[in-house]
Amino acid sequence: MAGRNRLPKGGRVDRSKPVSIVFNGRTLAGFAGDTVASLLIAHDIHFVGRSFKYHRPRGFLSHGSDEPNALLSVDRGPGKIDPNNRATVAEARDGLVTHSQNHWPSLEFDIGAINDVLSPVFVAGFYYKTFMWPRRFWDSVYEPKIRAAAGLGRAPDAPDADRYANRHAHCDVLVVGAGPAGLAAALAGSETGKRVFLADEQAEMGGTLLHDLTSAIDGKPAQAWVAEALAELRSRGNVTLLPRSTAFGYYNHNHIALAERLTDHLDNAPAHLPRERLWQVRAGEVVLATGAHERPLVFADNDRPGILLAESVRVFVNRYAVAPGRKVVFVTNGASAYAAALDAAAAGIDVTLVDVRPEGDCGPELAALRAKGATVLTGHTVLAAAGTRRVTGLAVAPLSPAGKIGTRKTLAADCVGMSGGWTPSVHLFSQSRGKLRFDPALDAFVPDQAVQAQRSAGAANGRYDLGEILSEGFAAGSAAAGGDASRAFTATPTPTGFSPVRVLPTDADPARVKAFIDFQNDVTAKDIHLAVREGFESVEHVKRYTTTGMATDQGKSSNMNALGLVAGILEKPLPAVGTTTFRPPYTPVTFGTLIGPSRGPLFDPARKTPVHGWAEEQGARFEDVGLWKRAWYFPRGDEDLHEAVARECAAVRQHVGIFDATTLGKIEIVGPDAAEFMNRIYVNGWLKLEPGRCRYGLMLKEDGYILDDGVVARLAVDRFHVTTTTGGAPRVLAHMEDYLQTEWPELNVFLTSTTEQFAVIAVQGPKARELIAPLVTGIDLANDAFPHMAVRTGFICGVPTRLFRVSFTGELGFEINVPADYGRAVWEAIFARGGAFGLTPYGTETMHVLRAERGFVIIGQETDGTVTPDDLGLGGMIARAKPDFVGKRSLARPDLEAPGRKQLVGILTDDPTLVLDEGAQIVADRDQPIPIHALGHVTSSYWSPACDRSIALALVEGGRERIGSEIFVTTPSSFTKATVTAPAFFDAAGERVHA
Amino acid sequence: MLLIPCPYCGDRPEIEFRGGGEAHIARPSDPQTIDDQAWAEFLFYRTNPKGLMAERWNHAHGCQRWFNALRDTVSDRILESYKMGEKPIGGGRA
Amino acid sequence: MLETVNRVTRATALAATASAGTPEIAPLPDAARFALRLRPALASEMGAVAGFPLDLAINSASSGPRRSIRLGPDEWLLIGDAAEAEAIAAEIAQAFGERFHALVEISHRNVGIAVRGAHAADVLNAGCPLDLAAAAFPTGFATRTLLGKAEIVLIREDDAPTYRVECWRSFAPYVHGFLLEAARDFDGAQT
Amino acid sequence: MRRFSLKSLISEAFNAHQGWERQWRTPEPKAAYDAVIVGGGGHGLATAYYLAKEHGITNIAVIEKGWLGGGNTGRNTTIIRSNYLYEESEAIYEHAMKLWAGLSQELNYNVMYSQRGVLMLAHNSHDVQSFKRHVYANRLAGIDNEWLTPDEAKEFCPPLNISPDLRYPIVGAALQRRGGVARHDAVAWGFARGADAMGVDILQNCEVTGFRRDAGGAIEGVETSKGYIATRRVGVVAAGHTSVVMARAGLRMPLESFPLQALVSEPVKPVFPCVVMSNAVHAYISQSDKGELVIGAGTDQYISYSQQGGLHVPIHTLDAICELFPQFSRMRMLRSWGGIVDVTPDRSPIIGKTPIPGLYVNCGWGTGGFKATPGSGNVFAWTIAKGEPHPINAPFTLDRFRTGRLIDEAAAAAVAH
Repeated sequence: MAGRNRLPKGGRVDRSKPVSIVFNGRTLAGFAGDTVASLLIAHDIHFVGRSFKYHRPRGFLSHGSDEPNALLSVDRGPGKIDPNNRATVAEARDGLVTHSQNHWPSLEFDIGAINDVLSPVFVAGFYYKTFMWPRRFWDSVYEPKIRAAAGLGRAPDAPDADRYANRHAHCDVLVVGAGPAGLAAALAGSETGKRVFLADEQAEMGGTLLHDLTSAIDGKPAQAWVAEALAELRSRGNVTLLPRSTAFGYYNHNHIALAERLTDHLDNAPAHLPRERLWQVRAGEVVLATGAHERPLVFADNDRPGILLAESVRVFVNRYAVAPGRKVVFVTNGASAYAAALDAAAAGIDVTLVDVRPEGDCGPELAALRAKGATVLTGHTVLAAAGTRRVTGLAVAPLSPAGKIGTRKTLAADCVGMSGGWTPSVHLFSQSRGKLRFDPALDAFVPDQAVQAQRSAGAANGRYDLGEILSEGFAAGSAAAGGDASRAFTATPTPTGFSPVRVLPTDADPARVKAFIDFQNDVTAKDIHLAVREGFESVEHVKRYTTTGMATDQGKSSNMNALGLVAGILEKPLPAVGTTTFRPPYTPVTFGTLIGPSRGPLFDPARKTPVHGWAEEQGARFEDVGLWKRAWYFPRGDEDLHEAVARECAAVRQHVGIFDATTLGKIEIVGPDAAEFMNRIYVNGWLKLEPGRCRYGLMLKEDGYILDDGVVARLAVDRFHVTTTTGGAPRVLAHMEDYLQTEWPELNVFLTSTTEQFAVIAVQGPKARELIAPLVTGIDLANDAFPHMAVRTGFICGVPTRLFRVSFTGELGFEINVPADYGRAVWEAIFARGGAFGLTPYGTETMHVLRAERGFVIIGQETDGTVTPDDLGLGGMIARAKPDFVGKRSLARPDLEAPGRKQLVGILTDDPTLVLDEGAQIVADRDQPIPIHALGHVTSSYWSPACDRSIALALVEGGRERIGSEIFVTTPSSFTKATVTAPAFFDAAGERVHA
Repeated sequence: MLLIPCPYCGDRPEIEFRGGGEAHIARPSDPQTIDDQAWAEFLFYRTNPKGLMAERWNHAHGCQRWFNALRDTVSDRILESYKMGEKPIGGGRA
Repeated sequence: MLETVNRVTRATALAATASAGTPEIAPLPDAARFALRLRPALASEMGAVAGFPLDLAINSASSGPRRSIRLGPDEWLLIGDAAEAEAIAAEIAQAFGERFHALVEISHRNVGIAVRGAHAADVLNAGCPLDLAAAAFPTGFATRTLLGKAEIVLIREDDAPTYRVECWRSFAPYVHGFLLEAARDFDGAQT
Repeated sequence: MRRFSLKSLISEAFNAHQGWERQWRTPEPKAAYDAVIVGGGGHGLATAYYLAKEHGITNIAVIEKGWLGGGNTGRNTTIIRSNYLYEESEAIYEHAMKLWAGLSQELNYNVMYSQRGVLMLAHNSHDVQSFKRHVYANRLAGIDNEWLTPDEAKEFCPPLNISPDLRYPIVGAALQRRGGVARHDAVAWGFARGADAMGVDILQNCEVTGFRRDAGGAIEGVETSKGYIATRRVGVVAAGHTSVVMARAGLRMPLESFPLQALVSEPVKPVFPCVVMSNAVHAYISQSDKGELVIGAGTDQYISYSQQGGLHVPIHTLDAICELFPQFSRMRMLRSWGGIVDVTPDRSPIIGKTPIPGLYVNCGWGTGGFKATPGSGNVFAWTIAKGEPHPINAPFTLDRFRTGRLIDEAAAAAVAH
């Protein structure tokens, strides 16, 4: 059974496609084309939710995306549950499961409703005035209660099972809104072949024409005209139609974001389809044809279920063929509600209309409605609504021209359609930073100056007559496409008479009744009065103090009523109290839509080296370094980190180890001025470095602090192979390019990143030479022919290589650069020979330990952006004779030369088995009162197999003078005593590398 | 997202670019000869104007060239862009 | 010679299998690649080098076995046959002689992926912010840009259309995965 | 000033709340004041409050171009914490933290300071080293900050995804239990109400257009859109517009102003118990008392006074939020906005004298100023009252950019404010 309020005929629902949905456990039948709202109304269900603060029963206010009350939780299956869906937007599809929200234990009986009784206390901002005693009670007692009461629906608790898509798109003309103005604009804009996008938030295009049964355009019924217009647009290859697509954000330089809904409305959505797609459109021109929103009227208990906007009653009757009530009273201050009343009467609904305007101010619509036999009370006001869970009637009274209220009478009603006039939907215009202008006749803000390439048309621009709307839309579309075509449409005239009234006159004490301004947030007229009384005079203040306009409808139904009321209280013209600035999004957008595919493996690229797969097969554990995954250590059996690292370290010191150094940044610096460029970028000198030799280089930021370091090889007079830290690679190249292009364009040098051209295999340890010798051709590996810090080119395993003899471990070592695709094969060839030499793969942790034993620093670990070369004891590297290099001047600033700077030292704990925490703080005396001044901190700390004890590096104030002295270091529970030493613990003379 | 006119590649989306802050702050030719305050002003002090601003951009994910642009920091409208070493014509783009 | 006799085998970053769907997403075979940098004046003077055109407009690509893509005023990406890498390097060095230029081999730095057929532009536009319509991005147009969170070089090679996506080696799995994910929108779509 | 209390609230309930007074006056400017504060945000109002309360200087005007509290005070994500690295920073943020603890009672205005804990996630070994450095440094300063294992972090914040399969798995966390959030508007209103009650004139919709200086170059007054106001002491607390105001005094500043974006979700029932920050993936999230998830995004990369950034900035943050909390992918963004933040080269504020006698400045709070509001106003009031910095703000001079004695929390910690 399709519901007792389903009208026997008419509407745009597909009666041949029955669907059924579940609401609070009840299965209800409807038709394809229904929204959840129209389907519920068909079954005479209006009471569908509880308000935010007072938990008052609420029904539908509107028929669209401005709905503040009817928010349901929707269950589309596992991982597809989400709260706060507007019943007036959600399309009914077979098997859809919905629940009402914000009540306990049930919608009908809700404990929270006590708030409505206590509402005299819970006025605007009451929480600022109390809950302050006792002091600790706020977050332990009061706040949890307030939070539990607030919050509407429940957040999903399972990962989202849907997928989402993203699309960047460009067009010449983007038309937002496919009502009469938008359709006309799209027709005109696409005539000359320009790329036109037409987007509309609704499932069906046509806007208000979809529920207009009486107007004709160019002699055709409105809906026939819509069908023809859409057919015409579809036939044009240069037009893209985007239904179910809400333009929610208007950003700089005509960048507009749309959310397209693709599957929520489908009975069986194909698995491959995304649920929603974010369109990021860059438009040459934009036409905003976003229509207007009808305003509620403000009177006592105007929030009762069954009280809707007048136009919404018309939409439910005409478009969805459901009767929101059988006895409907319309209340209005203008002509538009008469059309709704006429259509309702035509559908066989008992209609009464109450017009606040005196008889004389009403237009021909009055006679037209009376002619249909409907009762029309002009010059009447509404004093209050009756009923709690459903409106049962309206108390009305005559209003004398002097404003005197006559004797009240009650009109029985099971539905009320109210109309307080119209508010052009200027949200997107305002987001685009367009300036608004107040139009007193319309009693509304309308677009004034556009700031971006954009124009508004139709109701969004304050035009309410159908013919004018169509002509304006057409002209706007043509102009947006660079033309100047205009077209006059013959359309049925639209009665637009209207006299502004917001708060209906009443004889009740306004301070004691609840006349709602913001329905969802339970902001009443008296709350606004209170805010103004307390000195909150700007709209922004009133908004923040009362929370009016801050609900999920973003104030679409409440802003103008709030503004008008504040202006009225202050007796200022409405524009003087300002308008609230509109922020994206126009309607709420799921996070999923915004992030699109950026989840799981596509959240962030995971960079892996050519050897990564091999390391995985060996059971390596990996760590994140920037975007890279690096092999951290290679556990054998059930070794933990420390056991594995101890074994790996010993292997390198005694035999030989193999390490994947591919992630180090590499930059090829080529040109006759290459050495001069190096001289200006690095602190050291490069002119004298001979081809075939390597040098450790250090570079500063202009502020004098260390930026990065690395070994640099001079391959030829005009060619350097620079290496950087793994994380620093992009930063360093950008730094170099900046100086080259903007400061020294005269230098004949070019920079190219070769980081990923090469796989880099470090072979380190006493047996390194023996291990690789047979695989290497074209290079004499003999110690004197190929000394430490030299580079040679030749072949390994038949593959061209740049072979570096360098060491970051303190052992004899080579770094084998081969073209990346050969990396794994060369690695495996070396590994295959390794057995006899005790070859052991090692990871970054072992690398860190080995270099720390030698006192080699790691930029980003020993340094933190506030460290100079001298702080690290590397002052000697600075070629002071050079007239200038990046950062040189800053090194001469007072504080960088001041005594007592933190300097790199070694730390040996009295207890050799104790491994300090990296980041542990160092103090002179553990027994000082708090706050204790820290001399510095531990930058690196490990168990050293070579020293058979713990070692640490640290930055300590005046550290070099403190060598030999005692200090204290923080431990998780306390302090421990330690001695300051030189920052090298093994082979301090550095002889082993020359083996 | 801004639409930035690269002098080499034409209008491109902002995410292809890296901002470089205020333009035309020349690095002193002989930094060693200027005092600490003057050096500090070169390093750190900025006009940070509310209104028209000449700023540096690098088309990092495009041609990778540095260039300058004139932008209004209130409307964010970009009037023109020009190559390193060039001067703005000050007219603004059509 | 030894180098060829003992040479170990290459392992590319992506398996060579193309996707079945529309558009087709196919990792491309190895190629010889070079980054060539030189002053614009010299480029116009030379016109071409070793069969690689140099006097192209910025953001355009040549066709043929030896293709150059001009990515900026002084930057060219050269793509040739993988087997010719050493020959190309030698020819170019010879052609320039002492004249200032920078040639750096990046054959292994980059990975190529073809995106071909209906909806190819739509799939790319899932992550590429540029206007890929033929009017704005015609065949022969090429530029460095972004695909999601990865930098790519994008070349439109023909009107199928076929696009060539070049990215750095370690980004290839991300770029390939991104394209496959975006292509799911068109599973079963009419071609 | 009529005191707020449950008693007064209930008695007014029976009086239909007709008896409440204005929370602050709307006075006409006087010809002269003992001190003028330029900027009616939280820091400026707090400065005026403490000048009156602790230094007896009540003949003060707070000059605000727009509406009080309408700038960054009402646009931030309200995170409050004091677990900074350097002793200078620890001192000023902890000073603020101690004032926060009693602020509602001090102001007789419930600012809803909620010590629900601030949890900073570590995703790699660099984070671990950096956060432990903070934990130990804070211990020496007597500031609470503890190191948690991933399991302990999950226990403290159940929605957290600590799976090792995350792109950047959570390897630990630092927790400051006293950290939390507060109701930003109430802070501005509370200080305004308190200052007003002691006689401070709050001049809204009044813009400073220039400065007058005497023969000696010292400040003798300010030109405003409501006329000239004589005063020998001016404190500029104009956040993102500091460069603009200081330019009218002929001073350039080491500042750049960027749009900082934030957003909230639709309100839902309590689901998120604390504040979580993850600098590595750029995510800052908490849940307001109203039920909205409050999410801090990043700054745009260009200088702008437009309070409007690009959509890609919040998207970047939401990527990370949904990676850490995949169940939030179906939540909806309700509102997004931008504020203009003034950023110094070392990301630390400038609080103190300027080269112009009588002109003081309090700026450069960047993305983290809200948490310092009471402490900042308190020491700035001292500085203006005594003509010399309080020991706590003494290190935060303008001169540090000449000497190089920077307080670089960002460089040192890689932790956003």
